[in-house]
Order: sequence, then C-alpha cells, then structure tokens
Amino acid sequence: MADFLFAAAGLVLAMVAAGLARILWGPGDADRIMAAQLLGTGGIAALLLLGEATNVPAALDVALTLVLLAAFISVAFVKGATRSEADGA
Amino acid sequence: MSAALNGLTILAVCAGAFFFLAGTVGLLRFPDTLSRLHALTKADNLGLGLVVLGLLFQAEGLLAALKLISVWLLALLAGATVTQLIAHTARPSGPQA
Amino acid sequence: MAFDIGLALLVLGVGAWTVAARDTFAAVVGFVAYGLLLALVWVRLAAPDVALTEAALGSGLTGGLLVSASTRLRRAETRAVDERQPASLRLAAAVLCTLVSAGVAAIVLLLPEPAPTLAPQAMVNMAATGLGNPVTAVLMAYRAIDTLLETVVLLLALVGIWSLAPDRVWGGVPDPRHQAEPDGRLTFIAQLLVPVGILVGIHIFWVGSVAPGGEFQGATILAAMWILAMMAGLVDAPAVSRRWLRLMLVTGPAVFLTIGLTGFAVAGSFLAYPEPHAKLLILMIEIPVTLSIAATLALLVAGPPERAPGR
Amino acid sequence: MTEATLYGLCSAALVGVGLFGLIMHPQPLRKILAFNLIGGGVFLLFGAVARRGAAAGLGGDPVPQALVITGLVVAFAATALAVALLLRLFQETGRATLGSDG
Repeated sequence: MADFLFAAAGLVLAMVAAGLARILWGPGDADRIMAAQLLGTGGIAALLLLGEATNVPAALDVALTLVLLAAFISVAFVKGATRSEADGA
Repeated sequence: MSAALNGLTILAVCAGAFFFLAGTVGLLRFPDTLSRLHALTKADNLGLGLVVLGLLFQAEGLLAALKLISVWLLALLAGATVTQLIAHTARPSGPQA
Repeated sequence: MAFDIGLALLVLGVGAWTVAARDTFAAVVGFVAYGLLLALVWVRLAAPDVALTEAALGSGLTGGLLVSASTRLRRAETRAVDERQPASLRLAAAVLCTLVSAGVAAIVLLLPEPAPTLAPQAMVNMAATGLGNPVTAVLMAYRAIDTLLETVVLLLALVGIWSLAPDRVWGGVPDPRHQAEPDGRLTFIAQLLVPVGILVGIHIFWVGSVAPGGEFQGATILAAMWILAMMAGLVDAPAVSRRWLRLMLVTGPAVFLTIGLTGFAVAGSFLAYPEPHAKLLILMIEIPVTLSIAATLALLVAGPPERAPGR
Repeated sequence: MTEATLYGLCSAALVGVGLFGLIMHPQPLRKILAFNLIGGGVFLLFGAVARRGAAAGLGGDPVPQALVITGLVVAFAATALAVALLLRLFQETGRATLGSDG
C-alpha cells in the first residue's frame, strides 16, 4: 500500500510540474497565479499521499497550513493588482 | 476488510490522479484565460477531493479524518472564490454575467 | 529514491526559473512554488517541524509579501527591462557561482562518517523539560537564548520598518484602508478562512509541545489570518502608536526575559528552568511569545505607516 | 547515495543558482528573491546534516532542525525590512532600481 501511495504522490507531482510550463509561457499574471495554484493543490495532494505512505501524521497539519497560506497569497495578489491600478490612476 | 479498503483507496487515488492529468492538459492546451480557469477548478476540486477520499479509507482516528476533510473543503471553497477574484483581474471591466 | 531525484530536480528547476525569469512577477510565483516544494523536501528529510515553518513562513508569508510588493512595483519594472550585464561579467559570475556550488557539494560529500549527532543528548534532556517534541525542547531549553534573541530581532526589524514612515504619517496606520468588496466575495472568503485559520494556528501552537508544531508556526498562521482580515476590510489596521499594540508586541520578549533572569535566582543560571516546573514555565513563556510574534509578523507584512493616526 | 546526500547536493546547486541571481540582477526585488533562494539552499544543507544525524529513535538531529526554524524567522524579518526599504524608495523616486544611470 505504501508503495502505491508513494508512486501516486510522484505521479501527481510530475503532472502538476508539467503545468508549471504555464508559468514559463504566461502571458498574463493571472495565468501564472493559476499555475501556482494548480501546483498548490497538486503539491497538497502529493503531500497527503506522501504523509500516509511514509507514516508522517504531521503532513496533515502541513497540508492545512499550505491551504490557508495559498489562499492568503492569492488574496494578496488580487489586492496588489487592484492597488497597482489605483496607484497608476 | 482491510483489502477492500485498500482497493477503494487505490481506485479513488487513481481517479484523482486522472483529474490532475486533465487539469494539467487543460491548462496547457486551452486557448484563453477563462477556459483555463475552468479546467483548473475541475482539477482542484475533483483531483484533490478524490485523493482525500482515498486517504480517508486509511485514516487513523477522527481528528485525522476531520483534518483531511477540512483540507479539501478549504481548498474547494477558497479555490472557487479566489478563482472568481482572479477572473476579475483578468478582465478589469469585470464579467458581465 | 526515484521520487527524491525527481523532487530534487524539480526544486532546482523552479529555483533556476526564479533567477532566469525576465518578468519579476513570474519569478515571485516561481519562488512560491519553490517554497511549497521545499516543504515536501522537509517531510522527506524527517523534519515535519521545519516543513510546517517553511509552508507557513518561508513560502506563505514571504510569498504574500513578495507578491504584493511585485504587483505594486509593476510600473517601475517596465522601465528597467533591458539592464543586462555584459557577457564577460555573466561568464565570470557563472564561474564563481559554480565554484561556490562545487565547494558546498564537496563539503556534503566529505561529511564525516559516522555523522556526529546531538539527537541522543536531546532525547535525554527532553525528559527534564517535560516536553514531547525534541525540536520544541531544543528551541525552548537547550537553545532558548537563540529563541529569545530571535524575538528581539523581529522587533528590531519592525522598528526599522516603522522608521521608514514619512513625517506626516508618523505613528500612523500601515496600509491604506481596504474597502469591503461591493460583491462581497473577498469578505466571504475572509469570513470563512479567518476563523478556521485561527483554530488551525492555535492547534499547531498547542500540539507543538508533543508533536510537530510550535509557537513560530502557529504565530505565522495567526499573523496571516490577521492580514487577511485587514485586506478583506473586516478589520482596520491599528495605528502603530497605539499603546495596546506596543504592549502586545513587547509582552512576549519581556516575559521570556523575566523568566530567564529569574533562572539566576532559582536554578543558578540565565534561562535555567527549575526542573519540576520546566514545562509550566515554558508554557508561560510560549503563550505570550506566540501572541507577540503573531502581531510582529503581521505588522512586518503590513509595512510602514501610510495614513496619519486617526481620531 | 542516501537521500541526505542527494538533497545536500541539491542544496549546493541552489546556493550557486541563488548567488548568480544575487550578483547579476540589477533590480533589488530580484536580489531579495535570490537572497531567499540562497537561504533555502543553506537551510536544506542543515536539513541534510540533520538527516544524517538520525539517532535515538529520531528521524533527524533536532538541533540543526531547530536552528533552521530560527533561521527561517530571521530571514523573513530581513526580507520584510528589505521590501519596506524598496517600496519606500519607489514612493520617493518612482524607481525600483539602484542603477546610477537609470
């Protein structure tokens, strides 16, 4: 079972890493933030699988932290983008 | 019993991995920002949800199960709302519908 | 092992992208991804406490800070686009950096065998503190002086930031007032996340005595939730000259210092805890320190005052 | 090769990559990013050393791990101060570079 979960963690991470190519292309900031968000959810899924495979229960707390902070970063982006418009006006 | 639970875990995790694949392909292939957002939210919600579901069959104790479900619910709700906010910045005039 | 090689290559790739990207915002997004992957690496290295800190602080709070800074600096950046260095200089720098990398790599490969470790001593002494998490025991007992100085460093950085305020807003409110969004999406997400986040933050602080977690990780989550509430317009940032705020900032280090000094009287040296009460004393330090750190971290993100102190 | 050695080598490469960015990028924000990249590499080196010191039923030596936690907090404080300085520079001059000719 552990081997399967481990392999699944690697698989999810590899696929999401391919999504990172989106960061390279852009073109907009929104695309980049989306790619990071996909990496975020994929990373969290990989982390949960990894934690179960290697028997690290604290991985759950790390995942909770990542979810909260990922939302925090996205909101910081939205506020920053609107503020930048206000600065420029 | 444990074999059946393991089977369910494998099934759900594989399905979850498939949705991550779909999300990645969508993100790479779809032509415009808003349809990419659409692809992304599917991957977010279903991929992570199925992985969480799969791991629930292995969870030891109520607290661990609760944390797993909270991770998914938070990702779901925060993801959906944040995606809408990002859609706003992608189109500064704001969507009309 | 294949997983580890893939993860290490991914970390390296994202790190290289952070340096190579032409666009600053793309580089910042790369950095956030880098932090997330590092959290995975820390789990692989059997350091869940560090993984939590990396997720909360190294990637999360730092990421938010850099994301908002880079979106604000957007307009300045377009002017600085083509400031490339000459090829000869790039080559020289590349050679230098390769040498540094090779040096560090050589150190890694030549590390002594068997590896020196303080783990057995840490385990033996952990019993005396009454704690169950060796990393927390090291932070709060064996290396308590580091932890005390660290809380002071945070305050000094905050003083530095506040001193950047222009005269007319001296002692004022950091951050412009955020209007609640008319359609309420941001308000909704904040009302949802903030209470859950506070709960998670307290949980991670509380389990820190027996399981991975602790004051810095918990405080970081609390700080992020405070900033989130400010950004959504749920609460306004306080004027930095407010007395309750100043008290909140210094209480933690002050209590830490007081208990440390009492150590001279009751246990013979600075920051020595009398044995039967060690756990209680550590908790008495940790609770105010956590609150102080949370407030300090949030205000570090909020930046220097930008509005005159209101009524 | 153990995973400690693998991630140790990874940390060595990260330090080099970050140092390159720190030297070559003219924009201060990129320098701040590169500084944090180097920080990640150095902390990872500590992590590799800690992993090698696994003993007494622990997966790693807790002392270097605790030092990394301290280091992460201090690195954050330094980053926040640097970002505040940079934003203030931008407010005053409308520029976010240090070049004398710009």
